[in-house]
Amino acid sequence: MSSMLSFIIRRLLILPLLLIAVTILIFSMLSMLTPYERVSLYVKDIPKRQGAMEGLIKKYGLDDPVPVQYWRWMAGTKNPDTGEIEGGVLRGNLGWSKTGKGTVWEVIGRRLPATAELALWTAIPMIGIGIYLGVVSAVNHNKLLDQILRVFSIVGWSIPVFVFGLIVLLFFYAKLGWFPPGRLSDWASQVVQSSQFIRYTNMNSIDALLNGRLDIFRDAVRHLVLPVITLAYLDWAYLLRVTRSSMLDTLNQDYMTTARAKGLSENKVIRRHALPNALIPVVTVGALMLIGLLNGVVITETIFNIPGMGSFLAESAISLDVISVLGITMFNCLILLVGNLIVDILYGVIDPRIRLR
Amino acid sequence: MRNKLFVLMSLLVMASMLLTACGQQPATQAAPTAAASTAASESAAEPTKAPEAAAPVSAVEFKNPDTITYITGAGEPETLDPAWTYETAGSTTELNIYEGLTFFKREKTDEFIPALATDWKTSDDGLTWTFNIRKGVKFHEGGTLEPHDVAYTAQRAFLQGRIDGWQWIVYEAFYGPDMAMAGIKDFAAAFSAPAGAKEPPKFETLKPEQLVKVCEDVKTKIVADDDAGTVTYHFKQPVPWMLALTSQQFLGGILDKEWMAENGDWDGDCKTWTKYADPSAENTILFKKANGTGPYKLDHWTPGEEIVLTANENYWRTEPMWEGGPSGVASIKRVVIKNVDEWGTRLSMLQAGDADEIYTPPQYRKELEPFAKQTCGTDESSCKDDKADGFLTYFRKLPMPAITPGQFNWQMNVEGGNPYIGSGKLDGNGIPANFFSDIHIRKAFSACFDYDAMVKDALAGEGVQAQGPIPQGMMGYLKDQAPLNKFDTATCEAEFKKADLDGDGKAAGEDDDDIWSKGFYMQIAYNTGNDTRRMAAEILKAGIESVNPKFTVAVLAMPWPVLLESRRQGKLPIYVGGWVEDYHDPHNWVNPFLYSQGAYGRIVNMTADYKKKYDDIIISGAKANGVEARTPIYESIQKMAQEDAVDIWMYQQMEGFPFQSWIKGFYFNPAYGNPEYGWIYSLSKVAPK
Amino acid sequence: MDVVRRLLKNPTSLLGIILLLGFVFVAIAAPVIAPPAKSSRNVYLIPRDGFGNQPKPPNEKHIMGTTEGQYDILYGVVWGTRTAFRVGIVITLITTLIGLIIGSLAGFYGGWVDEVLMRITEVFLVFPFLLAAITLTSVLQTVYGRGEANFLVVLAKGLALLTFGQSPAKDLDPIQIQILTGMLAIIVFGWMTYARVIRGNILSVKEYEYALAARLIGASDMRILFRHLLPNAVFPVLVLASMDIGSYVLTFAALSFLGLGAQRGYADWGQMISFARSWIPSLGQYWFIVVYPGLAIILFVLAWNLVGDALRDVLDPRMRGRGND
Amino acid sequence: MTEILSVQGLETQFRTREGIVHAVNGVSFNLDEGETLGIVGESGCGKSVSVMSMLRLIPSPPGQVVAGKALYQGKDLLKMTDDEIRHVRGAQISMVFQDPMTFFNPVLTIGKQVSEPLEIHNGMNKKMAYERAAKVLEMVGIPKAKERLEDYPHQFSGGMRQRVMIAMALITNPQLLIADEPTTALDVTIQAQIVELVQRLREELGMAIIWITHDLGIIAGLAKRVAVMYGGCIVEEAEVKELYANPMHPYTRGLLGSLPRMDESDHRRLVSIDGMPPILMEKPKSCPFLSRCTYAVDHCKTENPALKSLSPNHKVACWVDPNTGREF
Amino acid sequence: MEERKVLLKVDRLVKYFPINQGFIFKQHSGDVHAVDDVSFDIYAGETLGLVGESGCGKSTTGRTILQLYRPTSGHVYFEGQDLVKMKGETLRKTRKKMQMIFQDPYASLNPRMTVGDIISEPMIVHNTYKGSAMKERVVHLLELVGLNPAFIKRYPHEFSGGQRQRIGIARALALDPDLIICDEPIAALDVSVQAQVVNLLEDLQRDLKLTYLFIAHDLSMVKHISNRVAVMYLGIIAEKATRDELYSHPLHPYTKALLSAVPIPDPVAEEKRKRVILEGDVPSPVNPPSGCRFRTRCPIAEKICEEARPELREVNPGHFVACHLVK
Repeated sequence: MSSMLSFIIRRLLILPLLLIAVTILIFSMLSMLTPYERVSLYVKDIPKRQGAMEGLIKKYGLDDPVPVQYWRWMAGTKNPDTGEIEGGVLRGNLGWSKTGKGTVWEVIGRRLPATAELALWTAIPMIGIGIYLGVVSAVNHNKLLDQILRVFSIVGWSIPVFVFGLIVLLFFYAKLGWFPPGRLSDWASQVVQSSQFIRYTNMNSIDALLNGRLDIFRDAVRHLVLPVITLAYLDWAYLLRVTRSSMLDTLNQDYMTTARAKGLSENKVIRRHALPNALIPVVTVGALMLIGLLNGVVITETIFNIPGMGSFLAESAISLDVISVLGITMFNCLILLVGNLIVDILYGVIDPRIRLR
Repeated sequence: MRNKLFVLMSLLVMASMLLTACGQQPATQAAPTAAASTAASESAAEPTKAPEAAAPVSAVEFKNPDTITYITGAGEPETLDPAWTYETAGSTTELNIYEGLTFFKREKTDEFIPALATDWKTSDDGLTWTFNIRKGVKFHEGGTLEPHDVAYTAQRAFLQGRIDGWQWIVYEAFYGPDMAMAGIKDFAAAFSAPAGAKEPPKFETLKPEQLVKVCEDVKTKIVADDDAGTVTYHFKQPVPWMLALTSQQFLGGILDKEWMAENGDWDGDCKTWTKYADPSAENTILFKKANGTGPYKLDHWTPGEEIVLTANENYWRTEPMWEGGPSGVASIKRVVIKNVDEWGTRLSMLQAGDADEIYTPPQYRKELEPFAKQTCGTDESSCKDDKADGFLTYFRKLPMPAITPGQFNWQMNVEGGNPYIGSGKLDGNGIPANFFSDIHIRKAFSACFDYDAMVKDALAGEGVQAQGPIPQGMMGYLKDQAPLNKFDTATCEAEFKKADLDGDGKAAGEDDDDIWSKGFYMQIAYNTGNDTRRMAAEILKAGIESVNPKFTVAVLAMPWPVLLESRRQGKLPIYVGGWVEDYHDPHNWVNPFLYSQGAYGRIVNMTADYKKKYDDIIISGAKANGVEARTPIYESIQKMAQEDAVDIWMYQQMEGFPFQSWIKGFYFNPAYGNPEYGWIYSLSKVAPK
Repeated sequence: MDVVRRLLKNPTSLLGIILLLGFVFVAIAAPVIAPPAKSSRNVYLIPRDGFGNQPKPPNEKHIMGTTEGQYDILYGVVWGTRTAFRVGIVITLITTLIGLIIGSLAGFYGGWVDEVLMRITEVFLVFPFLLAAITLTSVLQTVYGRGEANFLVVLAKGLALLTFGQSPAKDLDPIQIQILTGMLAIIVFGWMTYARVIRGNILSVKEYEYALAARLIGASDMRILFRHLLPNAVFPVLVLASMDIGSYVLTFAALSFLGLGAQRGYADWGQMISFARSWIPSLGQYWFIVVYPGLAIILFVLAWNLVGDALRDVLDPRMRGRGND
Repeated sequence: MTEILSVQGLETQFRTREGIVHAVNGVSFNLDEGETLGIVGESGCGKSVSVMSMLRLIPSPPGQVVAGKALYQGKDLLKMTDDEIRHVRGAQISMVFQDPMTFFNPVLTIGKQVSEPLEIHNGMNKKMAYERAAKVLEMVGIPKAKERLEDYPHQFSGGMRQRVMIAMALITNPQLLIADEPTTALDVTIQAQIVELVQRLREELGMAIIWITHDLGIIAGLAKRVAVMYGGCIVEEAEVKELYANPMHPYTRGLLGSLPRMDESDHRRLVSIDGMPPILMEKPKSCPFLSRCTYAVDHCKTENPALKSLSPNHKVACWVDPNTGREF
Repeated sequence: MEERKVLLKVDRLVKYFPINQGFIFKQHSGDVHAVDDVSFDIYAGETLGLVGESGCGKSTTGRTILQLYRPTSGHVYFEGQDLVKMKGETLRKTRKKMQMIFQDPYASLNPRMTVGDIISEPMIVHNTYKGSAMKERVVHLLELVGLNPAFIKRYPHEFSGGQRQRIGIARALALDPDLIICDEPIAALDVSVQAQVVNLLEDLQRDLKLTYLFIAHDLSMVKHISNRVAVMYLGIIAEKATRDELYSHPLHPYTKALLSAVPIPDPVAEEKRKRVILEGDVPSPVNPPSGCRFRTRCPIAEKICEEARPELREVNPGHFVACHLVK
């Protein structure tokens, strides 16, 4: 266990270094832009008077050398009036997001619950269906069912999210009117914002349950159905493949013969001996996919008009909002890295070969 | 059993999703104020009716009787501070929260009714305006309106003067056109410049006493007399559009001085004003807070999601604003303004009854025709019945004072290379830098633009060809005259042949070395996503390429920063850019387009003789007092601008607002910014029978 | 070739191959199926029939109808096939090449070279891919839009040479630049998997005795790397890459959908589908604007996936029937 | 002695991409209670497949038993229902496999894996099964067996793992233990440990053993009877001493001759069998050893010789008497 | 004993493989003591058998001799020159004279090269033969190892294990080496094929005057082929003697146990044998036991075995043993 611990500590120590490298990479990416291009974020329209752009560049220090800007972002700035240091990543302040109209942390606080809720609800069908069908497919290897599922998953994998999302929206909302886009109906968002409703997590469906409001829960879930289907469909296709190949791998292992030679029924052979082994890589992949959902939500959130992290990042990236991109990417990387770490630890926990090395 | 568990869980989720799909939310869900108890929710959540598959269009459900939901698509406010706001999303929202001294009389943009002022008078020279301030008006947060609040508001806005804000309008009014700077720091520097100095000092070098002096001087321009109950403004030049300024945030949007100071904003002290000068949007206390006197209070603004306003239960107005106009507390209690960028989503929400009005760019307006129960003009009196099974009251062809020209760059910048003009020479692979200095080229371009196609296809018929810089209905517009430049390829060809770009005195038609035989190549750029700009460029390209196969125009999508920067550097040969008025006066049209320091005029960069000609006449128009004196000046500007083909005067846009037919009381006033929600006070929501 | 024979025997991969051949045919025969106007300066700009906004259903003049802006859908779908092939194959080639270089250097030399290269790879890897691509695309479009000459232009010219066969002596076509920026962004954030896989493979192949044998007979480092290690390490990566051609086309389409890929009116499927965004509620009426390009992209990606999937199965010894004893 | 197992005419095929491989072609043998039979052959000769076929452990597809009987205590294993044969496997016939690493499930504890047959066949509860497992593990020489029940396979050394495997096979007191190359992956000193262990256990428990190996050395000291397989057939079967003293099949002779012996004092040139074992893509019509045989006559090309008795304890499948060089 | 030419002298060869662990920067936390102070000579024309169980370091010894692994310390003299001190081109040139035959005939041939390429590569690299001469030599080598020269264009996977091993031998012979290190060359082969390869090796030695270091775990085969035999245990040499001496009078308790564990393919002989069964497993080479490496399993270990490491001593002429208790 001590090697595990040292592994974790090593990863934790490396984490800030990686983050700094990541931010430097983004910063150098963005330093390809001239101050005049960068200032366009502050100028939504043609400047009305002469010198406006130059004034703004000076005001936001965009003409400073890039390392100076980077350092300012890292260490913060000194307020000439109060003498206090404001902002600075090193002081835990990710800066002000022009796109999100709040500090980056505020924006994360505001936007993350929607994405997290989406991810949460996506995980259940994605993992459930994906793994189940993957197992079914592998057990029936090369039989008709396997072929059908395989083709189905390849087809699923070949459909662009935005085409799938558009079709789903067309059918279930525009045509049938079952599931609306957005996060909540107006009446429900009024309730949610009222003082009677305690917002524990800001994830509406969960808060609704915690508050005992089934009607709100129902409304929240109604809004989640379509994006969840869109997100999950693409991922279960992938998970199916991973599970299938992992399961096939396991089924080809020698210890399956041992189990059969012991007189175990085929059912038990698969359940007791094959699944625990086959699921180890699947758990990893599944967890990484969950983390990777942040990636997948960009388009889904755009299509379904969900104010989450994904749509926010797309917005700020397109409008070249340096601080927002930096802050959110940094946060994403943090999640990714911590997530990876957790997956690694998880891997160690579920696989005794690693845990007890 | 692990796999079964997964399946069970996922089935459960699926089942719950399907179940919820069938449960329509109750039509009359308790408002938050109605102390919704958890026990009541069970029954409330019962489905009221099963959903109809593919519901007919007429069966749009009536939802939320007290709430009006707007789905905009043009972005959300940058701030809710009236002194900072210089874009329509913010100013329109503020119009419902804050009030000025006057207000537009219903649909009129040049007639005003008293608001926070009871009456006013102006001196004969038009330089001094005095307003009597209404008594007994309470701010949302409880303060009482006094004259010093009005003066404070204007002084604060003046001194806040953020870069690229609207303050140049008041700088010009109080200190003359030369002082119409981009921001307060530039203003202060110019103000403190010793007489005769060529370069103003840097703001950073100004001494504290100089800074105090700026503030004190401003205070002499805007003077409140609490005892007399008046506020007086002293201008440098006549400001015929004064009442338009006091009706909007520019000199309106009255704040409570005491409340502002309590909340940490400027307290009116001339020693500290620089602390509050040129702030970032988020650094003023009014960024996400509001305390006005208007019919609506700001409930909350969650950036990226929604702005919610609630009715001001203590609204001061007891008399109808005009005959049949609204009075008392607002009829609609709650306003939700959401920004949705996707047109498709917006339309879906309208069809589902989740939206009461959606932002509809011109190219999509035809889409809504099948749903129009009534089609109307500028107000309900003009409504005509349309589709019987429709559900919209569809206000269309509303003339916005918004003109979009294709602006030539008469003298292009070629320093450091200019990718837009190819070789930069008259060799068929580019155009020379002074291409558009030749009036025949400008005229040829103006004749090669298919105005009708633009209006018909790009604007879906929602517009008219522009006559010149001054829009329809405005002083200076040449009534009963068709625009001078028409789409006519023959004229276009003839003008091209008349040009003489190599300056050898021979017209291009007879010159082997000139434009007609050499041909040219140029690029017209638009910022990605801007559909009208793109369409205009494409139509121009089609027209020009049709007269001579040697002419090539490439239409390019550019990221906004590139476009902005190229424009600043004066590299773009043609820039398609529209203007929406700040205040309703022809000066606000000729200034930006034609004045050599105007927002667009700077880039048009006319040759010196033209610059002088236009600058002189524009200043004379602004200085003249009275409609009679001014009208002929503007009419001649309008005529000159066409004759000189300064720009391609492309089109004047029209608006279209699809309201659910249960929304009543809408009229069109273009001065509201986004007129569909500029004055929600006048609207009501009436359940369909 | 045994592999080809087995691919042809498998019904799913056969379907994939037939589809691919179909697309190849369409790409080659594009000038015949959808002849461009004589005067058109760039055949990839879809010809349009007016400027109207409303899509028009299929008719005699436009077999697949016209989309928003009256772009001919048939033309776009047909010429879009070329774009898809170009984008997919060029991105795959370059990313694989980068991965190959970095992975083999790291795997072969080990030590600090490996450490440094793999840390760099890790840094790139922690970016969420699509987000990074969006950011870089918007930055690059801005930089290229400036029209200044710098090393990025050289880069783009190289890419243009590969993608469009355009001579580096010519100036960059601004219309192509938008395609190139999207591709560049995908390339910059797309090579890491290959690098890792190659490195892993090299490390394992390095342990094979034939690598030792090669050192023993006195072969130089380069000879060992190129003759013994790479040929054996690269093959699984090529299979991986063949499947990725499809997914790169998808990613590029996603960029186009977000308005960052191909320019409006360019024959690119993703760009064409992005028109559908505005017509969701009336998609029932305007089905053709999403169905044709959508089908094209789905079938294209499907074809690569089917072939790649089958290829993997064929080449994966695990999947072979277990021998006797 | 009563016969507990009688395999008759077993044939097994595998469908592969290259075609059908005839892995086992009519294998017959029998086994008495408590007897140890050695099956010897090179890789690919079908020795493992034969016993796996018998227990129906051949992965199907691609494998398929196409003919033959395998009578275990008079009942045909090949005709039993799935349920019936499950109660034979692990309970009455147990197996020990070659590679003690890969044949253990890496994520289950030893205790669970060893006690599992008891749970299935004897319906024992976990606690009792674990107690018994500890006892058996002790019996096979695992020190501190009780403490190690919660350990995982990878925490054991190779030799220990093989002991555990044997314990797992023996925990149900089977009548027959099939050991499929159980010592091939082990070092000589460990191999000796295991051989000794099995010999001891055989004496204590009295089960019959089929020991499959390619090592003629091991089988010499272990088995009572030896069957030599080649090309999917048994080519010679005899009492162990008889076989080594008087090998009658040219293959057996070659095999014995190719082995250097440590107890030889003089250096001799090893007998080498040229060529390589066949891959049987069709059922052999000639003798499968034909191409490598130095004694071959024309008859060998036309007919695959059947196993025939030369004496009560010696059978051979060959047309030629290698001592005389002539056909029998 | 007659004076013979020492072709290869291995002098106190040590090879540790470091184990790196640590936080950000990996730190050296221990070593695998794969080869720990091994010395022996190989005389020209003889075969030295190096025998031991898996993990005892015999393969590492072979590879370290050839500088495939750089030794931690010690020297390897080939024809009097120290390989350890050589680098780059000189090493490359010298190594030409020493080749290796590998254990796994499937892993030792590059699957993407034809037989002809594989065999000719050494000649290309060292530029010893060119053009048709090279082609002729490839044919000659193929014939020499008993392969049909028609196979020259085929790929390794088209051959059986025995044939592949012959290809490996042909490659090793391509540079006319003096010394061939045979690293378990028959371990992966079937019994009937093993004899083929061993016979071939013997024939080649005779015809080409080769010297072999024959590494194997199969004691019978080592006995068959070697002139002298060294027994390795856990990185050290436990005993070293001529073949007959070692097999008939083993002195080291480990050698005794090892020899007694090898089964003899003769049931009559087997019945009579008395076995020394060793307890337990080979300890980990990361933390080898102090003193005598074998003491943890040694049936006769005493206190001194724990305290001092026994040196390899010559107890009889040419018979070396590393054991305190052997007099």
